[in-house]
Amino acid sequence: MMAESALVNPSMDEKERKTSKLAAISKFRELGLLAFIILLCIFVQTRNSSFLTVGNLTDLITNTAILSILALGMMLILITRGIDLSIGSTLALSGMIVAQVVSVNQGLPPIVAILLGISVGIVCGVMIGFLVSKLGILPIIATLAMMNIFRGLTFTVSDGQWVSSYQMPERFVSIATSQILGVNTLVFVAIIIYMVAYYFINHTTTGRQIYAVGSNPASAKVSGINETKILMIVYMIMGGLSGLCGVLWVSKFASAQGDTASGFELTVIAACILGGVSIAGGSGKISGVILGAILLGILNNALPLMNVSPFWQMAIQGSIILIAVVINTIVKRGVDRNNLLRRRI
Amino acid sequence: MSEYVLELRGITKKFPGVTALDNVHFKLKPGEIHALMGENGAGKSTFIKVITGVHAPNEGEIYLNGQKVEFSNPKEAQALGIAAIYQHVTNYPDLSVTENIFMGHEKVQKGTRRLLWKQMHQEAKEILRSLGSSIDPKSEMGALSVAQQQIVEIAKAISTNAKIIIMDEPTAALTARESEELYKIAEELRDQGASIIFISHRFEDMYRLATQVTVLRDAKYIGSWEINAISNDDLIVAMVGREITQVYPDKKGKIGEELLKVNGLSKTGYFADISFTLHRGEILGLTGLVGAGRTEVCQSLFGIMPYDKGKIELNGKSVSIQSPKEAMKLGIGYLPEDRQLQGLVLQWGIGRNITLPALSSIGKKGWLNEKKEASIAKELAEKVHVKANSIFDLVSSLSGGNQQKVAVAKLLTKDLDIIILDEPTKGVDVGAKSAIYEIINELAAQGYGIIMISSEMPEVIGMSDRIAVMRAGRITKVLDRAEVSQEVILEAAMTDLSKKDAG
Amino acid sequence: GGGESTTSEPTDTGSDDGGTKTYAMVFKNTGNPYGEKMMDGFEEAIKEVGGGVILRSPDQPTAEGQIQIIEQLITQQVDAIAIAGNDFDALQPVLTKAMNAGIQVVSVDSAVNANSRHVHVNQADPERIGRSQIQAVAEMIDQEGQIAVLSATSQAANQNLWIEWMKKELEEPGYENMELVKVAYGDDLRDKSTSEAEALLLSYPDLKAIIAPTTVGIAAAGKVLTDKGLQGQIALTGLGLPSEMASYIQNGVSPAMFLWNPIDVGYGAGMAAHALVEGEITGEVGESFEASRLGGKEVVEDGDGTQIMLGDPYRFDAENIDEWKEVY
Amino acid sequence: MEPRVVNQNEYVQRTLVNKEAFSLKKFFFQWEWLLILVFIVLMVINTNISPYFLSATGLRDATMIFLDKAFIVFPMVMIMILRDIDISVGSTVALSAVVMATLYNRLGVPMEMAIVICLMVGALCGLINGLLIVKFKELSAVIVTLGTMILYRGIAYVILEDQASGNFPEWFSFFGWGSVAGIPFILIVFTIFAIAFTLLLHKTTFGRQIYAMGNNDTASRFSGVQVDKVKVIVFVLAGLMAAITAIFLASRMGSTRPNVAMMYELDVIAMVALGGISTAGGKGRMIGAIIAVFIIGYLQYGLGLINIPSQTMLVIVGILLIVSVAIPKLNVGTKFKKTEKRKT
Ligand SMILES: Nc1ncnc2c1ncn2[C@@H]1O[C@H](COP(=O)(O)OP(=O)(O)OP(=O)(O)O)[C@@H](O)[C@H]1O
Ligand SMILES: Nc1ncnc2c1ncn2[C@@H]1O[C@H](COP(=O)(O)OP(=O)(O)OP(=O)(O)O)[C@@H](O)[C@H]1O
Ligand SMILES: [Mg+2]
Ligand SMILES: [Mg+2]
Repeated sequence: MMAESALVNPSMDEKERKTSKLAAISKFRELGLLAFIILLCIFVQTRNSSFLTVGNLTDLITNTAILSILALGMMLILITRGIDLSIGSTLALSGMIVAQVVSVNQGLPPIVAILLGISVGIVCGVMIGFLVSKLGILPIIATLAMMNIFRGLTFTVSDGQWVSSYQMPERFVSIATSQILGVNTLVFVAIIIYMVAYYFINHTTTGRQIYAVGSNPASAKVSGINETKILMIVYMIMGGLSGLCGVLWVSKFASAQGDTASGFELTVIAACILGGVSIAGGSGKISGVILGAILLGILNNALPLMNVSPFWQMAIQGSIILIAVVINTIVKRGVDRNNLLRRRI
Repeated sequence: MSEYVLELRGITKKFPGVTALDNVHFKLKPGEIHALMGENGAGKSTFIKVITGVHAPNEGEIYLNGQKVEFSNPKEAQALGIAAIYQHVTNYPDLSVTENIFMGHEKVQKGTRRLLWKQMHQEAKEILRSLGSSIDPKSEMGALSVAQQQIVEIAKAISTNAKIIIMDEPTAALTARESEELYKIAEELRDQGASIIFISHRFEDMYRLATQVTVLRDAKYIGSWEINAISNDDLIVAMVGREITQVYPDKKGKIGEELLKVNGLSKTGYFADISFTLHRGEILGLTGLVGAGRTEVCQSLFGIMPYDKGKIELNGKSVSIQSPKEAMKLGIGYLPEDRQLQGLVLQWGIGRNITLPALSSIGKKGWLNEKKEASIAKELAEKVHVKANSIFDLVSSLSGGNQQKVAVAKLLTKDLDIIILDEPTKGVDVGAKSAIYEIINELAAQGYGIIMISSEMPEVIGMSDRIAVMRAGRITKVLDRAEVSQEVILEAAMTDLSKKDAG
Repeated sequence: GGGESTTSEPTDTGSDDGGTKTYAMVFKNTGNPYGEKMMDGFEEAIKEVGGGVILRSPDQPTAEGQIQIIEQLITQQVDAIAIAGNDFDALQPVLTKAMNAGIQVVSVDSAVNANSRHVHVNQADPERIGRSQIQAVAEMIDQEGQIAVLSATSQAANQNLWIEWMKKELEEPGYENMELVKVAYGDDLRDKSTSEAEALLLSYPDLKAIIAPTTVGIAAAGKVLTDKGLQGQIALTGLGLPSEMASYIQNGVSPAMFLWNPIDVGYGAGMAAHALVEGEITGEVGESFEASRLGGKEVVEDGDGTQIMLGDPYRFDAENIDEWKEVY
Repeated sequence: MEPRVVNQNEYVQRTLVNKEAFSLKKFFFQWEWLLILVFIVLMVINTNISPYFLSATGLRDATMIFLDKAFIVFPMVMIMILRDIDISVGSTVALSAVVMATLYNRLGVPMEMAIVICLMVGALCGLINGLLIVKFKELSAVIVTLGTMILYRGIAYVILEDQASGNFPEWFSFFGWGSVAGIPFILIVFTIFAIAFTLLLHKTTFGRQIYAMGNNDTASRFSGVQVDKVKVIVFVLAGLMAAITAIFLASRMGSTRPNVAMMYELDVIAMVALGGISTAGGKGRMIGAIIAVFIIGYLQYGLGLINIPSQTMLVIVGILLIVSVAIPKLNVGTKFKKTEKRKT
């Protein structure tokens, strides 16, 4: 019927099935990224054979856990066409507050500390959510301002002091070093969050509405989606995750400082971008974000291992980010071109 | 029980600075297809949005089956069985077809609120099949053609099991044949007991489908008639508030020497082997089904979408066109299909829009000459009869037809030989339509060569000197005015010329 | 105490006429406990001698930020500025301007070049700092095995200088079986220092000791060694804050480490600034002044310029860490 | 020649007004007036809280300090009107400064030549950004400049490792410290650029095309605007102005390192946003950003004079930014919002 019936020819069914397989592969947009990661791993391994050892991979994954958790929250925000530059500061603020609380309340159960951190983060997130969704301030401006404010508050709260490991109870520090079911707690937390997020994003109405709002805000409105609520939710989630990561960070390094994670937001955004999340909103997948975070994790882990001059590390990192996104685009274009070639004219 | 499924009384809707609806009445019977007509900006779409709960009216009451209702958001209207296909495509390009169909009324498991993907995909497939379409429900919406997206919109309305279905200009993007399919679907829905409100600027749609027509003009309710109880002329008077004597003006100009010769133009995946000629003073109609590639051919000529193969000769000289700027230098102008996205800077005034293509020729050495600019803009805006007070009026405040006139005026700033018009009357009301036809004829008489893309058969036949028909990326036939009829064109649009192994 | 607030009301104008003098201290960046302690010491000294105190630091450890602050201090016509420089050379123009405006300039902790200051207050002799760390590490690993350095960045030239002296010490007899295999840079960032420390362990499986002459680096390395359960196998020493290192000294990861007392450093800088303002010294070699509780101090040569040496680095170990961890 | 659209007698030939009516209301309800008001209030408060604020040299010297990054504000205004963003400018400053210093100190290139090359490096950085952005449209400017931000600074580290490089000739310090007839040289240069960029944005075809693209990129392309060319030029300008910042910064510090100008991009973006240029594109004027430069500059200077801790300063600047962008969104500011729309 209609336009397509004119385009359909009898043998289409069979052809369609063949092309749909190809299409399914090309739909896995992170393919280029995955290939890139594998090649990179092989290369690093030839330079330092201790790279692919259990011990190092454990370190790698543990060190990437926080980045990957934050990247997940950032993905949701990018999907709604927003951006959050304040997460480094939120993380520092929540980490500092929690560290101070546990240092005077040595008996505080770790889970309470974690909940406290998450609450601090959520409060920060709600403030940003309010500015963005209710006042309609552009996310980049609102979060730029809040980045300054939260950072300033962190310094004020800490009064210039650090909270050191001896002030933290063993139970608190061991949040990051203990294991659950044989996996490091950080990694475990990341896995749980990813599982919950996967369910949330793919199997709940709210999750899909996040995509809808980003994909086409105007039609989201006529579909009866409450955009304000959705924006509030994503910034709250981001805040909560940042708060959680603040606790994990402080526990992992057993020290809380005012300048914790300053500039980390850019690394997180880079992970999302590498993972194929579109800044223009509407698209982004969990699998991509994981790969993006892992690629950055590998770089952080491998560059010191390869005995690369410290002065070259940054340039290499920048080049790899650029090359990876450019290759990803070229691969996507190739797929599109292929599709065009297959069209009947 | 009331005799009407839906009744609206004294609806008034005000936007800052505009009264979009002023005391409007409307009554819809069960199982009725009711046409809603009116000029651009009459308030039709706003009226629909009031019914569907997108806008809350400032005054007035809505009765559903005799029961008074108030919607605070679209979801509530949806829950009561009202579904709409909106005028401007309102889909989610990044999401799957299934999600587009079920957005806002997803199927969820009781208790856990988990989305039931399997059921939704299955049901989406069934609805699409019932519409005679084989679109894969898992494919991405943005990858579909406009016509396919329209089908999904209809599927969406059906999926809600709505008792009242509203279609706001669903045929604007469809060809005659596709429209016919849509009519059948509408009738089927009606036979199943749904009531349909149908908005269109095409009289053929109304006569084919509707039994009742309500007319709005300038935000006001003009009247409601049985379709057989009102003559065409009276209907036009009701809509426009004046009489339109002749829709297609007589040709005044003479056809002159050959201007453009296109030979074997091809672009992988879009079109192949396009050849035709265009003469001074000639109007060449380019028609075919949506997706035939007419837009792409013309955009190639205009340098937007560079071609792979082929030759373009202008005034006997072979040229290569790589960018719109080059095309304009060579004397080719293009009126884009989507005036809001491609044609105009909506946030700007009329004047600035008109002079944008010609800035360099207005100023000196890159400096703007705002005085000269304003006078040129005024002259051209008057030439195409834009209805406004000043050239500083924002384009976004104009009605669709007037916006289109501004877009046409942009073409007149340059010394052009060839003007390509892509669907120049799409979504434009009768009054503005004949004004645009008049302008086109005027231009041809002045010696421009004109290529006019159109999906409306009567328009192509009424306006063109020759008609090229495209089908799936190729020109199947070039017809002279004398030999033209709807049937001949349709036949050409359906012939399959492509090689079996193409691709 | 509120790190950066003005504690005494800034004096009225023109303090040249014998009224209360105003002394300013500019640290590298805000939110650094080491700096806060130093400023506490500075304030203590000025309170003792009488005068107004202004304590400032930029929010980022950059020379740009310090320049801005110094400009503001010049406008306020303070009498002396003590600065821990973020850059050896970059502050020269603005500090010269300050000195031309009659302000006494003391650099402290992290020096600025000789043209930008009247005198430098050196917490400890770089040679002593470098050598004692090698001596300590040699003792911990019985003069045998591979060692690595985990540094910050080398902008504040002191890090590099210490590492130079470490290398010189290693050339002395007795260290034939010790080998410095790598100098890694953790940029004074927690996460980066951690990755670098992990990479050291992985790349040099036979590594016996890590020297981290930077507070962030040594704490990060202490945490990595603790988490990997390597106490007793790989020794850690360097320069660290007792509060940050207390856990790792107590658990044996770091048998000992060094630092000077930042309170004393700030105090000394305050006293030196006062001596300059009062004209007791002018920053020439051979001059001396009474630094109150630190005793008599002498101005000695330091390359092109002059400095006041405060003493040897202090050694922290399991014996004494408990009394210091609360202090700074 | 009268078109016969309808019954002749029904048709009214309209004449359009082509002179913009002067509206007192519109004139006064402009964002820039609000900024000027803020500026005046700020100056009054500053004068009252610090006896030094209006001192002979204070205001002048403060200008010298905060104006360096302000050079980047000009092209950033254009970039943000284009609905793009450039977060690599701080790194471009570092790279061009480092190249200049290295050429002079290590390779013996004359300083004049090194300055010229510094400008070329800056422009080249901008060119690379611009080309990547227009060639890979899918990527968007945020992504491209995020990558080059890391890359450019990385290259600066490769060149100079962790060293500082200084020892510039005596005359070079004039850029950062010199004055002509009591007016700081940097202020003179800033004023010249301010005028040049204001004219470029508001009085030329090029500027008009920038606004067109910011409002509707596609329609601009269909209107024959060479969108790619315009965009590349704007990014090259950003690189060039970053290099100029590099020269002034290196001159004021007498040396340079790979980590100078950290986070400048954020300061610059904050100034542009305060100036009323929306990152949503198409709106705002150069003058607003210029006033915003002075507001933020003197605010920080005034707070510094009363020795406000820098963490409090962060909070105050953050709140100022939020309040200023929130005002037009609130009801009290609807008038501002409306007139703002029409302005180009
Ligand atoms: N959200 C809005 N804000 C302000 N004005 C609006 C809004 N929506 C519609 N209008 C105005 O209300 C009037 C009626 O618009 P509407 O879209 O209902 O017309 P229409 O009859 O559907 O026209 P068309 O045939 O061109 O689709 C127009 O003047 C329009 O500019
Ligand atoms: N053979 C084909 N297979 C799949 N998609 C096609 C094919 N030919 C064209 N398309 C796509 O279909 C869409 C519709 O094309 P488009 O509407 O531009 O055609 P058109 O002939 O110009 O129609 P209109 O006159 O309505 O503009 C385009 O996105 C085009 O790329
Ligand atoms: Mg409408
Ligand atoms: Mg088309």
